[in-house]
Amino acid sequence: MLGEPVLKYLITRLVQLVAVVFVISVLAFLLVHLLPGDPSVTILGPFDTAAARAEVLRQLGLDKPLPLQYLTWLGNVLHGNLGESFLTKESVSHAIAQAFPIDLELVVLSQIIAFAVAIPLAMVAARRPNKAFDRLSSTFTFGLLSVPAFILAVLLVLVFAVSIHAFPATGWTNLTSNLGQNLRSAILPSIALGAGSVAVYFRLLRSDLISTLQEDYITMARAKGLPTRYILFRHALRPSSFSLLASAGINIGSLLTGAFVVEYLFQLPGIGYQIVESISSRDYLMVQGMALVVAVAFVVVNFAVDFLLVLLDPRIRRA
Amino acid sequence: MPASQERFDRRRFLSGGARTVAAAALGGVGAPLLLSDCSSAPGRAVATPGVSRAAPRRGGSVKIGMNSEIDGFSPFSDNWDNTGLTYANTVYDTLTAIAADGSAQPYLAESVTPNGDYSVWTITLRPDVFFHDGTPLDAGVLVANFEAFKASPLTGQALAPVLSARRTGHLVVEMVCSQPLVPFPYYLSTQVGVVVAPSMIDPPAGTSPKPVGTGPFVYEDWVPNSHFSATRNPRYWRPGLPYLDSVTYFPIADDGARLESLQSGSVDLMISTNPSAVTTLRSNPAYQLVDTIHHHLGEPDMDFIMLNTAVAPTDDPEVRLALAKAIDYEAIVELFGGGLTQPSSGLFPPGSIYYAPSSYPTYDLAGARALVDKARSRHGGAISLDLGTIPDPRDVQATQAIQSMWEKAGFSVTLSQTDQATFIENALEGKFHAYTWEQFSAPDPDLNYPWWSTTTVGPVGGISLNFARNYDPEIQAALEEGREHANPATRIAAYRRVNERLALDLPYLWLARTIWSAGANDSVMNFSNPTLPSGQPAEGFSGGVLDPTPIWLRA
Amino acid sequence: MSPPDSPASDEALLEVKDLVVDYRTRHEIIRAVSGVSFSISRGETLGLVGESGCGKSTTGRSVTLVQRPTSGSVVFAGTELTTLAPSRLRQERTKMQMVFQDPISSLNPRRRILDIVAEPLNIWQIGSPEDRLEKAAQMLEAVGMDPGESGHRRPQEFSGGQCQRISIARALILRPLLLVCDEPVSALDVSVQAQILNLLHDLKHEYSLTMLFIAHDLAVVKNASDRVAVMYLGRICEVAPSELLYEEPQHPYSAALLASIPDPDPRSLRDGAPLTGDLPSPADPPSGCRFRTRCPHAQPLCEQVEPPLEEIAPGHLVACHFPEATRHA
Amino acid sequence: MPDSQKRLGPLFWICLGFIGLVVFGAIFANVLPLPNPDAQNYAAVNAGPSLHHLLGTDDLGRDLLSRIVFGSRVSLVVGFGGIAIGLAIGGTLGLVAGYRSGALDTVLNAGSFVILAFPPLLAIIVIVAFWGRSLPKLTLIIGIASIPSMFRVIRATTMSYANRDFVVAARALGASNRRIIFRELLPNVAPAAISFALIGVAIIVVLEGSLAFLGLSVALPTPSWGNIIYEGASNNNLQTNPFIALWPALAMFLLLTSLNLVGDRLRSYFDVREGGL
Amino acid sequence: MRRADPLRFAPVEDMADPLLSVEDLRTHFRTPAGVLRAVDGVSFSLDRGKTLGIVGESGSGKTVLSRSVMGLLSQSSVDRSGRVLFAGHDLTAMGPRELRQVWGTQVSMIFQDPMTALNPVVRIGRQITESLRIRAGLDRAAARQTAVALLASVGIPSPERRLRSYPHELSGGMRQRVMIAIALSCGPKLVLADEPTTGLDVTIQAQILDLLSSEQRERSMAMVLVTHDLGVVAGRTDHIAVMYAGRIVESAPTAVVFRDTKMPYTEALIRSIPKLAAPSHTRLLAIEGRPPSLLDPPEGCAFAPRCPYADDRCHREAPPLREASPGHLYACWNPVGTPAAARAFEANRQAGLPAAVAYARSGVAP
Repeated sequence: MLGEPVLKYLITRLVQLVAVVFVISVLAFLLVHLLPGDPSVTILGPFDTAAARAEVLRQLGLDKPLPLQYLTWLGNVLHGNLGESFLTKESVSHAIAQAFPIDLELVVLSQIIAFAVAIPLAMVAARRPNKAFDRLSSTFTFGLLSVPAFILAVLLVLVFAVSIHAFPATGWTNLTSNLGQNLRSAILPSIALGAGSVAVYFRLLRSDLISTLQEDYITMARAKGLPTRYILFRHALRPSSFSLLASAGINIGSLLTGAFVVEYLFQLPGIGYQIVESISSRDYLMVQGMALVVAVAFVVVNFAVDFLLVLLDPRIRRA
Repeated sequence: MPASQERFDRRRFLSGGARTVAAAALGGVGAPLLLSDCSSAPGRAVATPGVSRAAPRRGGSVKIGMNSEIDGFSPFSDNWDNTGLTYANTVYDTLTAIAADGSAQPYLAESVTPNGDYSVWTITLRPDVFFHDGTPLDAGVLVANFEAFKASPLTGQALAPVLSARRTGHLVVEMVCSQPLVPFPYYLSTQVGVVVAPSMIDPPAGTSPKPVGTGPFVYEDWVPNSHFSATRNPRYWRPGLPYLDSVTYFPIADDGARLESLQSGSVDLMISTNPSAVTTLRSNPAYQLVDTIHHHLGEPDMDFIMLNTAVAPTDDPEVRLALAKAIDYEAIVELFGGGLTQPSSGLFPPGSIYYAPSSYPTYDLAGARALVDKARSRHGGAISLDLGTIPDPRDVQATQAIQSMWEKAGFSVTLSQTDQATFIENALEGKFHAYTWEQFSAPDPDLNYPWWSTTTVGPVGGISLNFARNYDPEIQAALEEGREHANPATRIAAYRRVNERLALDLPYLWLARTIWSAGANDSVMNFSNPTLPSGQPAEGFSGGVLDPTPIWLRA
Repeated sequence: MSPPDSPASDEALLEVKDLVVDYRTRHEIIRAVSGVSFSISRGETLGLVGESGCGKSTTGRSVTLVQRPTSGSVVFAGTELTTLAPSRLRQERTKMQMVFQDPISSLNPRRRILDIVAEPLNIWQIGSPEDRLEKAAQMLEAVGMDPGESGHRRPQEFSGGQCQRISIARALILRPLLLVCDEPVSALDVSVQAQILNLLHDLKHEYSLTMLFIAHDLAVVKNASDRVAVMYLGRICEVAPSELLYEEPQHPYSAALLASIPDPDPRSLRDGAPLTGDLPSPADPPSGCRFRTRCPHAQPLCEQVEPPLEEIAPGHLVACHFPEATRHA
Repeated sequence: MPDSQKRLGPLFWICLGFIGLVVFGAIFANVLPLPNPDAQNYAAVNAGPSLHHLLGTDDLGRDLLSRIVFGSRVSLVVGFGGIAIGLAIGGTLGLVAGYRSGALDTVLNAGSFVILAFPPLLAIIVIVAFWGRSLPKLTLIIGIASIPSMFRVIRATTMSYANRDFVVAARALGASNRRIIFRELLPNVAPAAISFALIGVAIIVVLEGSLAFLGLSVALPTPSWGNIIYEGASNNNLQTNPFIALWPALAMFLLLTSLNLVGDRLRSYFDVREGGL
Repeated sequence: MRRADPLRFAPVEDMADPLLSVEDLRTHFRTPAGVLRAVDGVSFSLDRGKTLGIVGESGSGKTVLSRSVMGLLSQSSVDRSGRVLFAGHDLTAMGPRELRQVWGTQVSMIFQDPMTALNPVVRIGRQITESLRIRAGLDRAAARQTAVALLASVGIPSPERRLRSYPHELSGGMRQRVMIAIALSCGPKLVLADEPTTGLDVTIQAQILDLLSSEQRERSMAMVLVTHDLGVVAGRTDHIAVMYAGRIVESAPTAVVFRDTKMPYTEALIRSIPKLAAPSHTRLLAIEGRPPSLLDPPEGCAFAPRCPYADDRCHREAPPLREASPGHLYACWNPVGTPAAARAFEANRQAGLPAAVAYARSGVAP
């Protein structure tokens, strides 16, 4: 179904994206090493002495020059070895394997929720722009944007966990161990995480829909005698969703680490939480590994979005 | 000195400093009533929370919300805070434990006895104790454990006064100290008193050792920042114990979230240092609450401002005095302690055997202003200093209040927030004026020796375990005396002297003692009622450390 | 053979040779113009006609080097443009201006029309700012707009015809020698189209312009041009003086184009079958004669050999193996 | 003058009035008859709204109205300043990349991708660790962080204009690239950019609150809407005194809604395409 | 919501004439700048199987007229009055649900620009079959079969394959064919074609117009052909209505319009087109000025400001539609070729009126 040119285009994109990941790994490495202090401080705590510190650094291989450390790390990464945490001795890839599914599910769920709110609102609002419903939804979504995640999270917990015991206040159940529990533990954080996206998505989709609805092909569809709902869903939504999708793709990066606040308040051991913890304890390999994962996830998601756009917008395949 | 330093967690971060293990008073001295130790909710005076006289029920599983996460289960290479020690109580045993009267009593050890001058200690192990992997516990294992502690850069420092361990029998080990070490049994109730299986002592590089101990529960699963779960050890050496089938801990860094987790049923039991937990749960009959407001065994955790005595302007004793006088301690306790406790004038709370009134200054704004005016000329005009903290909302709020108080006295104060690692490093290297700090919880004052000793003062820029860099030979002398003299009266006098000197030197401005609380729903029984193998009661909940062994679930 | 009212001389103002323009899309190269040569004498109007996609607009843009040709030469007033340094080229370009098809899109919607017309003077810093506005006002008047009433308004307040007048004014304010009109009237209503054609005609004389007039409407091209070149799929297939082309089209494509024109007079229904089928893709043109796939007279030879553009009568060039004349003969 | 027949409506003026009020408060906070925002009164902690304290006090007994008015300074400076930086740098790069395309565009695009894919917390923590946390620095950091998204929006909008005939015409007239970018493209791209920037201001004002959560916002006790809300949401304050968080959140919401409405109205007011039928 | 009762339409052969009758249709837009009278009292009728050409410049209201006839203008800012009787049913009285029963199956529409009127992200196949399935109730296979047949009938090669194409993969001519196929899919009795060939090349334009004619004949459909190009309607309509400023200013059988032009505007339209037969550089007859603003139309005849034959009365008083011969209506005080027109022209020329001067320059005289 996809021609060779499209494949070529996608491959070019992929190469670009891999380059992006590489640059990010270098930057992450440099930045985390730039931070004052080093892991010996958290490992030794107050029992820090110069000799003990040197010994710890030697054990961790941090006494070597930076480029050498980076190359060693990169070599290991290419062999699939992300190293291990300085503190917990846990392998970084294992930590990521534990943490990442949480983010994945949170991000996916939060985006589903954001879409589920933004899309219907935008569709109704766009039919009569600047009328009461449009104004109301616009105000509502801005209201969501004005409530920072850290306050929304607390409010959600107070209402849905403490008062009516509908959902747990904290904790995470793995998807594989119990689907129902998993969803119960994911739903409040996902709402808190996704609320901010609603305003952005609503605005994007609304304005695109408004211009789409003025297109001739919509008038044409009406002239065919098709029902309004059918026209909205089958004719208007898809061509209006491109910038929405692209923006959702771009959003991933900040969602993955931006989930920190939500993960902290709901005590979900996701990437956002781990990365901040690891930065604070100067757990370099952990930070690098997590940054790499965020970058790879960003790249993969955006690659997927590109692919999706190719599927959704046949014009890209030729242009 | 078995100590462990608190790992990063945003909320409980006042302490960048050290925390020593389970509080207790000196052996044999004073016998405070354990039960009156814990405050109880009004109207429930008869039933003591966390203590149950009913026949325990076997089975069930408890979910416990902890305030922080650990780095790992190795007693040699990981810093344990109260969470680490709680986990240690779950999978390991310590050689001694603190009794309800505050004495250190044999636990995994059958006996711990000194020679005449307390410089050689003989430890005899219990027979027929096995690790979870089936390995028997014997003197060889204990020696290997000791050597691992000594070799570790982390714990080697703490065990500095103990020179060597020698196996003298199948179950007997002799430990030789460099000087008389009277409080040695207390050391064995802390992190360095933990005995782990040989398989953990020399783990292959790059593996996080799974804990194998002799404890009441067997390690099942640990996902950092998510949960740690353990199941009942069927071969536990204490007959009939534990009662629970399994226990799962959830590290929940956020105080509010932890409390909400208890309220929503996500956890059954949780601990906190936030007074709001006390005020919220105290009045609610659906919950049981144990707190340490009136606890006075050993030394409590203190919240204080640590001043750097080695850099200007806080190197000026008059400036420190002015800073101390400028703080409205009543207001601080009211605002941040929830009005639950009293201002402190020193290391020990009233009720402690070490307590004595000190010359620690009281709130005196006029006096502070006068001192500042006087000091200005020496400091070339305005006296400005930085008050640092970590980004914890309670600390941040407290520092804002203190900043406002100090500025009223004529200081010019900036506030800074630093992340955990930098904060500790700055403290170690003396790159601060005033830091909020929480430290000093210990079963015996000697465990705090390195923080106050002159031997650990380093130059600014270099590393100094005496963070405040308070060089006071009188304190040093008193510390040595407390360490070497067995006579309780001598020890009490020595530590009272330490306390008094601190009130004069003012490296620490005491804000209040830290209030630990443990809240549980009404099905969790006996969570503050550990016992010793002899059957006598052990010290209940203190310092944020739980012992899951006696806990059982009501049907 | 130029019409009596054309002051054309034999001296070529513009000489285009073997012009090739490739477009690179994301995954293929499309040869929009594939070896086009022509010349325009001073004062002459050359019409360039063909279906959309035949490369006529690209040719127009390449002549002014707004679009860089892939190869070939463009000699303008004796200067080879394709090898010129950018700064010289910018200078040279002022002597050749363009008028575009879409009158709305060719004017910046956010600027006042007086500024739009004065912009070339601003770019080249000609005269004082007052002079420039004065000149712009004069130019607006010359194209039939009232500068006082409309000079301070923005393009969207004007009709397509008026916008086209504005863009003509802008093009002429630097007094260019050559005006490239890229479909200047195809977006306009017929009545306005007539206005613009008349205007161009008048201005051509007033400013002694040489013109390249690109359009797809043969009647319009004929009206405006002295000579007409018919393009098909990136190549010129016939060049002839306008009258001759209309009277005796030699290339079957020219004939078909003529036959397709709807005549407003219902009484004179034309004979001749209009073309069937579509323009083939320029990315993959047919072998031999490019028109053979739609040609009613195609022979096997047409598939194999590409017919060269040959002069079959004075000033009449055709690229066809079997031009009308030979077929009827 | 844009289409004089279009009207902005009373709501526009109400919203503009509110924005004006906030800006006025921010500029003249010092001379307004407000209590010191940092003055703590332990006798009136967590007081409800009263004549003395119109919006009540916070958990240190500070006047909330005063804190919110003073706090708007930080929020406005960070919000508008950050976006201004993003707009100036990202917008200029976006204009250039959208106009020139080619290798420069590819490089800039990849660069924006790198910034977007980079874990922002890591970057901010490192920068703050090195640099400290003054208001100008915070503004600069946030401004830099907003560059890629500005770049992408402006680039896309520019591309939709870059191939229009009026740009070709300008080239044909011999206009320099710089002139084309700033005289021809910029005025057309500006409305979309401004409309996007207003959303950006909203996002940044909220982001500043999240940074306060991490202790990475301006140094206390300087109030900002973000850190007042954060203080109001922490320490159990939401249950004991919800006003602390409520007022600044309400102010933020009203400001965002007003900015949004003003932006929308202005855009359609200046939108050349919507001029009549 | 009320469910509309199914409307009943007789088979086209049984339908009484006229098929479409528009009576005094007015369509006004309420804009911030005032009321825009896009269609201002238009009446016409069309018999089944016949073709009506509506000719006018852009802004004359012809596109609004066709959409208004169909009832496609649904914005709340549109005021519509008058009646549109289609096969006896008044379309203006119908709600959206009833209208949907008319659209596609009874009346359908062909749009100006197939690039914008076909959904760029939906395959051709679905764009054809959706109305067959939803409106005509065909199942998937039948709809597909019908679509293939339709595409074949509008002259699209390998229609099976084309069903899977997207609009951008087709040439402009092919797209317009697809649009015709869509318009014809449910067998409408009336097609409104709004500038169906404007964006197309001349060669393709001829193909499309021929296709429309043949389809119309085969299906005995009535057709309204809206265009600005008299050339397009000249050979292909039965009747022509010329619109100017929202009104019909002349209406006559096609041949009559060209033979016996009454309205100066019609004359101007005819004569402004360059003729192939005329020599190069022939000066064209251009209508000076621009159409009046529909927001504020002039008091008298709307064309008067541009008309070379206008006199005082024309500026004062709007001329009514008058009948010149059966079926030939015009609205003019000084029709082409009358002495009154000649007098007015002479006066205007001497007064230097641009319109008259332009006529004089291009050698036209009444």
